[in-house]
Amino acid sequence: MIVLKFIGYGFTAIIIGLLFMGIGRKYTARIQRRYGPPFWQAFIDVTKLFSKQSLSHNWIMDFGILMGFAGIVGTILFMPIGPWHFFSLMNGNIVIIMYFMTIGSLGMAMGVSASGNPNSTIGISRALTLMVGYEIPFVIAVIGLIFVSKSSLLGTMVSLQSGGIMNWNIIKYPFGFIAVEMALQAMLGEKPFDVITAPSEIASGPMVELSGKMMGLAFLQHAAQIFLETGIVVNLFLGGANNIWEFFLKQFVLFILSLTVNAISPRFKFEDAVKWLWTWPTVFALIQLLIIILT
Amino acid sequence: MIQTSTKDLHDSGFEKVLNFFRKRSMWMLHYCTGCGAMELPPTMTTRWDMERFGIGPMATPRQADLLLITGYLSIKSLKRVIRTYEQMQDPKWVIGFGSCTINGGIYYDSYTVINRLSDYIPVDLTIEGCMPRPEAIMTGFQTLMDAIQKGEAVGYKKYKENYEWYKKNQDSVLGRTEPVFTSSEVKK
Amino acid sequence: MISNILLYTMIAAVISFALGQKLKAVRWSFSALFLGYVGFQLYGLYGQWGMVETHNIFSLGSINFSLNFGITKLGWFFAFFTTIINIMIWIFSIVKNMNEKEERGINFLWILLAGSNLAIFFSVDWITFFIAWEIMTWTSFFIITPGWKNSFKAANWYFILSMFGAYAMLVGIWWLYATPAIHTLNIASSIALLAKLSITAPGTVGIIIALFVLSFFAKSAVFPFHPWPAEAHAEAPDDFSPYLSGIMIKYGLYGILLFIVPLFIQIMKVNPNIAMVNGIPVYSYILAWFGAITAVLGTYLAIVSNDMKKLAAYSTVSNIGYAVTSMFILSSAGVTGGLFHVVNHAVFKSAIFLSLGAVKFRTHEREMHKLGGLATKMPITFLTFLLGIIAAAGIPPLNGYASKWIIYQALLSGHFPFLTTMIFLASTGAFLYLFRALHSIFLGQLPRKFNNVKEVPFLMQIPMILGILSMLGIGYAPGIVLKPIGLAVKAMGLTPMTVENTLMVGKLSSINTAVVSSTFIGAFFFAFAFYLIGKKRHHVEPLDNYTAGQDPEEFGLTPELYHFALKFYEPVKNIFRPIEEKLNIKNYYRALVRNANSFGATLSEMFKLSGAGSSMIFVLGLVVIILAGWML
Amino acid sequence: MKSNYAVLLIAIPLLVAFLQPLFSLINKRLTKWVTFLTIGFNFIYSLKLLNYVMANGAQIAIIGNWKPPFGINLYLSPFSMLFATIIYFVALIVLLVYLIDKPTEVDDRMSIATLLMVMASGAITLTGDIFNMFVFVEILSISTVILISFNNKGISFKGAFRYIVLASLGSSMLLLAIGFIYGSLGTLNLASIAYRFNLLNPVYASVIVFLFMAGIMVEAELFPFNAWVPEAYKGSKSYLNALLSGVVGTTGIYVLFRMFITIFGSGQNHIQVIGSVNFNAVIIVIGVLTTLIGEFSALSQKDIKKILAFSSMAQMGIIAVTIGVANMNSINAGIFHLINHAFSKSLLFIVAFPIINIVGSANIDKWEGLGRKNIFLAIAFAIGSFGLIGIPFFNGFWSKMMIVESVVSAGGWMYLVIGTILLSALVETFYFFRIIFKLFVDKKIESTYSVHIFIYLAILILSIIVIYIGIKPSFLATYIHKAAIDLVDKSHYISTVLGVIK
Repeated sequence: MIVLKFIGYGFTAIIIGLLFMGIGRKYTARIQRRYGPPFWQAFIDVTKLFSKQSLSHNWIMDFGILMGFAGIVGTILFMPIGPWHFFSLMNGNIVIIMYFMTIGSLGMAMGVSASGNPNSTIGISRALTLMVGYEIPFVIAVIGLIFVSKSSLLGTMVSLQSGGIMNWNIIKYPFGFIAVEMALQAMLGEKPFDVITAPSEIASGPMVELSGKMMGLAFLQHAAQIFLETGIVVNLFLGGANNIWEFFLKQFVLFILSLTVNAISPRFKFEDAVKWLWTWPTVFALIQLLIIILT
Repeated sequence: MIQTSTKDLHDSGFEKVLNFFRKRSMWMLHYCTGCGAMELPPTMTTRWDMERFGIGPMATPRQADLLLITGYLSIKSLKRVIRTYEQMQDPKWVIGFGSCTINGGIYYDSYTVINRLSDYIPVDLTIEGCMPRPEAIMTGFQTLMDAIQKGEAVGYKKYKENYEWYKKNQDSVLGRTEPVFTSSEVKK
Repeated sequence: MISNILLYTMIAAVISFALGQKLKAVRWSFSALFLGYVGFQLYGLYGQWGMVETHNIFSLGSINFSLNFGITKLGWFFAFFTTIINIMIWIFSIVKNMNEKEERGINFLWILLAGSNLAIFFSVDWITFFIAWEIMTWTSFFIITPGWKNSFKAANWYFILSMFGAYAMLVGIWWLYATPAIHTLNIASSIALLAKLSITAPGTVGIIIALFVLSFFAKSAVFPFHPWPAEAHAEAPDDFSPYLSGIMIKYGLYGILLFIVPLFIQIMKVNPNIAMVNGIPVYSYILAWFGAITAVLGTYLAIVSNDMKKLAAYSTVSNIGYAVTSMFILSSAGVTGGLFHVVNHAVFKSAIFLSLGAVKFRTHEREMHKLGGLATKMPITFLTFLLGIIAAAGIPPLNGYASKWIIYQALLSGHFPFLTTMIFLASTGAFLYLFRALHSIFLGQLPRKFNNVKEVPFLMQIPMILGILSMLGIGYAPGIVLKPIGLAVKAMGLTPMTVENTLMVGKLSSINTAVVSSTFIGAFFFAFAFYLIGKKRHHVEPLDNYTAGQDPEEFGLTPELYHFALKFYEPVKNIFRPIEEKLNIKNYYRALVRNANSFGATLSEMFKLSGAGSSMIFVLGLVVIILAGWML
Repeated sequence: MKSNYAVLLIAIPLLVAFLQPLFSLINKRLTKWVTFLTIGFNFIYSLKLLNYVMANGAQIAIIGNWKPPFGINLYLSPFSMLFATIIYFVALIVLLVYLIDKPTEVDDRMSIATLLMVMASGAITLTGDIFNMFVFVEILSISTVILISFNNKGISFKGAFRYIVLASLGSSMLLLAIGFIYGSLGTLNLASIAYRFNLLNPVYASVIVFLFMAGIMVEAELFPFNAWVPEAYKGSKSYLNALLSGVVGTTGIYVLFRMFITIFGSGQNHIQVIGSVNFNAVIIVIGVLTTLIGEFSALSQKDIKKILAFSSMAQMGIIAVTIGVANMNSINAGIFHLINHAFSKSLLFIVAFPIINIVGSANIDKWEGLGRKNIFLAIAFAIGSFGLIGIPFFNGFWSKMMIVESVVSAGGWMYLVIGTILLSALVETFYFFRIIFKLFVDKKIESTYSVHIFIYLAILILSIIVIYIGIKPSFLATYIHKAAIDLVDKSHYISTVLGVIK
């Protein structure tokens, strides 16, 4: 039974993630006054990738890519998706989520750097430094919320925000939301912060050596990551949801918000990206924290 | 529009089903040589928008399915093209832009340029024109997509079948270019 | 019982020294077996709490000097887990010393060190504690520099700092003894009396605490003393670095847990008018901040270092920072988290250092950019290192996560927002340099000169495999280690955390580590299912890589050139460069040393002065003395 | 056992010293053996006297049965006999090495000088008469000058010259002080001086004490008067330095102990402020300055003899501080540290002698790799320096613990004092560990010099003593305890010497 539930969670994450990517590409195309690909384009890309021949340099590359994908899918179990929650005891423990997500990035990093291509390793070193960049504002905002809700479980946070829009955290703690929103932009690797897979500078960064099946897995991992990160922010600030579709809708709104920024903004120089992340969002998060401590 | 893939090696059965997905999401690696590269941005942007068919630019040969040779190829750059082509993963296709890839175009008599691209790597589709306009490129893509759907665009299989013939042609030309470092210097 | 264990250690040290140069393997296996016997004896001692043995040496004037050993819960816990790890390391050094030129003195001194290690944990009064502390300092000095010139500079930095700390502690001990209100050498009673004294004379109590904290921080490389481990661990012999950073650096933390933390707890109970912040005394909050600064500084210095052992040493410094911060929160979760992190750190750090030792054993190379691609050549070492860094980064399935989780529980439930941010910054930063080490040593391109590198002999792999198993085991069921810790915490007067074998219940949330590990394994199979779709992937040579169409051989591209590892985190260095110029602790220490030498030189010049000069000094001396007579 | 025979301790060495030229006519080496034997006799006899005195308390030895305070008497008490025995023992060990040193033509003069020096320092510890002490101080300084200029190189003359200047300055001040005492109190006997000292008017008394201190500080190598130490030690042979620091330094400190606590002091525990000058503070400041200067200048030295010279100067400074603190524990600590220093410092000097010959130079940079050549000397040097630094289970450790305890318990600005002392102890630990490290460096040294068995014997004896005191100091503790009580008990001193309290 658990296995079925597990597979159900995994597939919802992937499908919704791919759906968001497809619609997102359509949405960006429409911003650029182009017709844009059909919204199920992402599914086609994934099947095409899985049908292609693939290569790998050594067993660590395969193990790494698998670990990456497994890490992200594993984290989704810890996050409450609307009314569903996989574990009753550890329902959305924010500390576990944050550390389990690092398995994903560690796995991807290890697999990709096993390929021995300098472009991919530069990409990974940028990815990790950026991770430190966006973790600070995110953590400060989350700490504020933990103090307020007296527990580090997302489940309890969601239950505290139930009942009408007025007591959503986005209303009660607007600065925290702004900080997390900026951090989300970097988490998803969207345009101002897509220094990691910068196609023009380091030839699509980590994904240089990934082909066919490997690229497919990386694609699915990215989709699941979108689902996860938007899901976390929804639980934190938009008060979760009492039915699934409302949860997906809120996730989609957040994703579209970050896509709009992505479509219109150029790319940061790498040091400036980290410096920017440590100034603006961190300032907002600190203001929020001070407000919480003082009141 | 000259299609050169042979009929007998064409795909069959399950491959055909997969071809629908391969057709609908072709990732393109354009080897921007000569003057063809200029035609590609218009086909990508608002007016012709190749992304409608799922075709988009990719940075590395590992991820690409489609190799666009957009102009004349000197011998030295042919060496790079061959290596990139071999680094791409099956199923892969090659589109040659303009007359330079068909018969050397206006540089047919120059000592550095190769005349027929298809002698060295299997070209699935060549779009003639001294630099084909975006409309021609779009129709080219359409034809390639139909060929893939029908399972006839199998240049990569042809390359594997008669690999020695291709290698002989390539060595005959590449023999004239000395490598930048002799192998002895590198090994020490 | 304890004193004859220590006696046997002395005898074992002499026997092992007597074994000839050729019998190297016998020597090291004898010492490993002997320590196994000691470990067994220690296991037998579990439960006999409070048993004290005294041997008085002599009495003169109003002091009588006596050595007394006793078993406390905290002491037994530290002694037991350090002995286990020491056995693991010695199995590793059996093979290492067989194939390399061995310094006979190291084994002798190391057994003495192991003996003094036990004596520290079992000492009940301050004199025995100080004697064991000094023996440990000078023996470890000579192990770090067994006659190698370049390791002298590294080791004497460590030595001066620890001796400086030891003398500070000496003054502290005798100050305790000299103040009439306390006048005792027994550690436990000195805590109680000192707490009572803090009501009447907070100033003296503050200074005494400062002296002891100075010595413990100097030994555990906390903030102002953090640069020494990098040199000392890097230059030490390869099999001694795991001991150095796994066990030796924990003595300061043991001291804190033995004396400072229970003292603060007593003061909180006894003394109403102590200045409190956030529910804990101000002193302890400041010291927690020292721990946090160490964590962040250690992480930054590890990120920018290019020598693999230096990197691991800085990571030890930053992990010590976590433990110190969580201990000084003085909540039961804090102390348990700190203590648990000390054990976890000892386990995964010795695993990491063992694998680094194995890499150095095979490649004799310490600079990370000269290594690379060893994973396929040395699979077991790679696996140990991989699991080691996963544990060090605190990633769930392994033991590092369990203690980090408790530390976060303590910090968050205790309402320390900025401390939590610092610790979180440090632990995410930890992920940076840990991955960098994994990439530069094991992944990426394999240099040609290491083409025929083989895996280390089997005997060396045993401790590594043991390390992996213990990391996984503690990660899966942290309860095993948390139960004895619970006893030690209760002894300090705090209510221990409720813990079953795999379930840990904290204030803010609880976590079942077994479920977390099985989720990861389940997710791995889910991903593996996706991996099976599609054609089988084919193998490709490492150099057959995307090089923008350029053939590597023609281009003159060697694997060494193609391995990106030299300036891995240059952007991070650029961001912090302006701050680093202004505030650099190392320059401060170098300036101190220069001044001391020049001061000495001028003084010794004074003795060479000719008639006029020396008579002027003579008169000046007389004047100073006569003035002293009148004024003081 | 008549205690009057104690005067033999002084008479026999004097007699033998004057007969030396005769022995040198018979056979050059005989003079060395004769010196060795006389000092041997002195050692055994003083040991018997020590045990006798320990058993039944302090004795007096009257010379030419003139009753004190008119005649000269020797005061045999646990404190004085303990130090006499230690001086003779250290001299014996050094002479063991002197026996087998290669013969030179000045051997007979050297034997006379060593005999006189050892006799004089032994006599200073025993004498009960202040003028008698002055005479022996004179003999001591003359024989030290001869010893320093032993291997007549340029540097030893320079050292000897500086020593003569300071010694003559010191002894003239000493004579002046004795003159004032005799002028004001009319007596030369130490006991009666002690008895009448507080009758003097304070300013006058403080001048006397200052002058007296100036005289003694030359031998005790304390700050303003120790300008001669580096050159003197560098000039003379390293095992003879053991005599300089072990014997002369110990005697100097002994006199400070005796005079400040029993004679001038108030006896029981504190020297009261004599006149408006607080002599406790004076001695402590001298001690601290000497330690600071000694340790830091040793830090920058490269020559082993200079390093050991500065280190012995610094140790004397530490002991001076314990005199200044003057509570019961600090006196015990001071005596214990003086004994430890005598043993470990002479061990270091004696070990340095063969090492210099093997390596060829006294510069410690050249000592690298000696441990690989001769492991026994390296370990002996390590034992000596551990003893001096105070590593646990070596002799210096216990005395250093007691020093820290006593100084800390004195409270007030003593924390500053103990801070400087421990800082300089840290510096000392550093430069000794630097030398020990250099000994064990992995380098080859070739040398033809073979170390004589007697040197090994001497080193073995001293190392065993250093370790034995470290592990079981209880036997020495009884002696020290009795000596401290005797030192502090002023009225007992007066009553034993003068028969009855007048």
